[in-house]
Amino acid sequence: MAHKNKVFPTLDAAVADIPDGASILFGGFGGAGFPNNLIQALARQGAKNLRVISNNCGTGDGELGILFKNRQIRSVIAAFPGPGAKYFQEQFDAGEVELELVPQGILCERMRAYGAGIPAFYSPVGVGTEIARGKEERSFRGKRFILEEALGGDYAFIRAHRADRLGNLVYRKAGRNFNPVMATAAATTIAEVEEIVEVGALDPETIVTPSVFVHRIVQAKGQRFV
Amino acid sequence: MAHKNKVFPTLDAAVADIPDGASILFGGFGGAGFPNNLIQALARQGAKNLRVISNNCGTGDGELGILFKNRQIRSVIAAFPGPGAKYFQEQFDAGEVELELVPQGILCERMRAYGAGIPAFYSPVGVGTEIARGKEERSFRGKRFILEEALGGDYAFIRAHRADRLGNLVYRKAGRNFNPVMATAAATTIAEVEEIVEVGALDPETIVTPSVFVHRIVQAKGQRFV
Amino acid sequence: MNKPRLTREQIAARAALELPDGAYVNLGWGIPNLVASYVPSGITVYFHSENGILGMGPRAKPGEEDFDLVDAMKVPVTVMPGASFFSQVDAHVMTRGGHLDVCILGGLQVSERGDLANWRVPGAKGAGGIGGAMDISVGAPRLIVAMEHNARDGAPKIVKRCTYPLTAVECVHTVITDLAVIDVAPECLVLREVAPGWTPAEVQEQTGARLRHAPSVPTMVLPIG
Amino acid sequence: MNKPRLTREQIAARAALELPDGAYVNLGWGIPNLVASYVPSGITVYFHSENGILGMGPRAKPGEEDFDLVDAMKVPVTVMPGASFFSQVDAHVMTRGGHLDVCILGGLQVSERGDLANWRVPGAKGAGGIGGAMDISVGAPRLIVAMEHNARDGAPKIVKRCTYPLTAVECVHTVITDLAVIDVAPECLVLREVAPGWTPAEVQEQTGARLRHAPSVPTMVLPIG
Repeated sequence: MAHKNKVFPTLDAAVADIPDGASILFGGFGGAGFPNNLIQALARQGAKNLRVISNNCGTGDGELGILFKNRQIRSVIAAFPGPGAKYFQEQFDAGEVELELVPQGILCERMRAYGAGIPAFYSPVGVGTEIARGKEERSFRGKRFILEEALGGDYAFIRAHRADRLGNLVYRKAGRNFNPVMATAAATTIAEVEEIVEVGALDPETIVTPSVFVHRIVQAKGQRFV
Repeated sequence: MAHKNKVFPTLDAAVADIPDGASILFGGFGGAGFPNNLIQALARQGAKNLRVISNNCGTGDGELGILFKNRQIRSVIAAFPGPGAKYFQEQFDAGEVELELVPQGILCERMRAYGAGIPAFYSPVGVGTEIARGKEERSFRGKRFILEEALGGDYAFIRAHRADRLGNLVYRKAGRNFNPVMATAAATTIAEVEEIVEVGALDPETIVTPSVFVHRIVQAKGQRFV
Repeated sequence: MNKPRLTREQIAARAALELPDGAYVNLGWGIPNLVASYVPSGITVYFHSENGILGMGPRAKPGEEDFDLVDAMKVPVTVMPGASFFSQVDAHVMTRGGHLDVCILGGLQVSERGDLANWRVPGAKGAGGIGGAMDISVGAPRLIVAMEHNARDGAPKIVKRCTYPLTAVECVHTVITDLAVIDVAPECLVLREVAPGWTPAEVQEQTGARLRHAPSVPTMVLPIG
Repeated sequence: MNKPRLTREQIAARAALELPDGAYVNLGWGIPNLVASYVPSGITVYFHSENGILGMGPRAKPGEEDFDLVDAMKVPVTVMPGASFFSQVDAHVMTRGGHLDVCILGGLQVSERGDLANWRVPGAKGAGGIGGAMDISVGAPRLIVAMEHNARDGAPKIVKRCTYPLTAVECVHTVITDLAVIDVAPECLVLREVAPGWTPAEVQEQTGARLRHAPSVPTMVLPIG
């Protein structure tokens, strides 16, 4: 989507307009590729009643932890909340936050479908398990599948290694994880990056997320909150 | 999939076992990224009654043209057979070859679904057109969609720029096109490449098709049949 | 009606004025393909090609062609700084997923509710071919059809209902022809501009569906003569 | 039954013998994760991690960790020559699409028809978590479960029907435990090997489902003591 001047001067400016009740996708897996600086900015900004899509639910105060600690999150869709998700687990046990558990690959696939204009697809994953509850089941060629619907959000918070000023992104090693697909599945994708380079500095062959998927870029060098 | 010694010594050896009646996906678009050398080898090999999936149906004797000329193809699934597909058009007009026309993005998506273990998905493309004939229609959130099924094959013939000896592939510019998705959608993927390099010579960040999707590699330098 | 009409280049030039600064744009075959040459100065747009290019530049100069770098019409092109290459799958994530801003396609017929027919003339010989037009039409947040107002035999191409095989239903937002700029509104077609020398009534006469318009309809301002 | 059983390392070492040369392999949490250390010499396998790595090598040495290069358990690892990085989406195209050769997961229960339960103990506190196990189980052309034969309270983990929440149905091909190697055949479980010192009857006694076997069942050959 067309956005002139995608580069934002500060983290706080990049998240300033996020309203209460927004749905937000958060990249990151296993400590790598988390948009930790954007998360901290959102904690400062204070938006509440957030609906969150993320592989996990924080590690102590780190990653999503601070947003749970601040009680900014109302519901979460996740594959693996995680034993380190202290604040989430407390609020979950107290019935204060809703959780939808989704198999990790289906979490990916539902977001990809959203980004690709596909409303729903049949999945072999979770057939015969509690994941299938309430879902339509159907057979193709003698095998059982369940219907899964696309999943997107108002915003995606992602972390990349480098961006050019148009929003083309490259990632670093396993920091890629959920970030590229989330970039395609939100109305507004906000990328924090280690470094912003001039247009033309990235090799067109090696760009992982083309600029069309990125709407805001903000530089956030080397901070790690794990 | 595990295949030791993926590197084949000749084009002819790489296609030697393809039986009559095989279904084959062929990469390439707009003259770029066609596995022309493998196609020529298949013409020499002579397998017949082939079921073919390809964006187009050849340009004169080039690309798939030679296989139509030799009457090796029984049916084809394509997005744009093309005005230059002389032999195909003759045989189509004479009722000698079957055609299923598929919108280009849905051709991509059906192959991606196959490679991703998804048997079917709902698509907004072709709703209300002749593409929708015979297909289930269904609404999601007030919009109309049709059901599209996954599409794969026994073999994929693809063209890449460079391979390492494990089968990791990189492409060149718009030569990428259908090749990466086809690599995921066939039981046996055969890649012809400009150059084979040692394992470790390709940057892990820039590999487009990981080695797991590639089963045979054959070097075919700089031949172009357009 | 033998009054002069816009040339194909003029249609393209008028269509180019619809592009917002910073837009990601796909151009179809025919007149739309000419639009790239008329992007207003001061405006930057990024051209998408469904074979896996974003940031496509002008055609390659003779002698400088790279046949691995072609557009969807097989023409050797160039890329601009900031371009990227990707697969055909990802190219259509962009089209179908609604990530591009504006797509401009050619047309055989457009109906009053915005249906588009642009891939096949009924009864034509041969297999026909769909290409990427259906994916592009369905996904485009803003779809402009740039075409002649009438077929060679004079038949209107803007019609109540398409009689040609459809590309997509209710997808067209604006039609730009050699006679007019017409917007597809929820309940009707709205005549936004007429070609120089043409009146709304004359344009209506060439059109197979009812056009609504304000009491006064501006004349197109064309960047090229 | 207080006879000695295999150690977790021995289970892993036995499981490693199931890997064909050149295989693409995903290893789950727990005992499966130990398998990487026991790949027989002369055999090359390529380890997949669902966070987007193919060709994962050993854990990083202390002081050489790169926290952008971690496995699915968050442990800093290395990569082998020929490795590639990709997205979590593509990582699961590999799992669910059936492109890996062998996956080895831990288990809480395996049923006689090959159902696997491995993600949640009923009544356990907290939200639980599925992770990638469901996608991996469904897609694996060959799924091996490596686990202890009995739970801590002695209850058999190989059962007629799983009572724990399922990960996937009819997905397990082979179970390797501290007592036995058992294949899931179309109509029954087949006892392929027993641990040193154990008889088929003794293994049956520890098992919650009927095991069939040939008149003589070989004893596991273990590469490590």
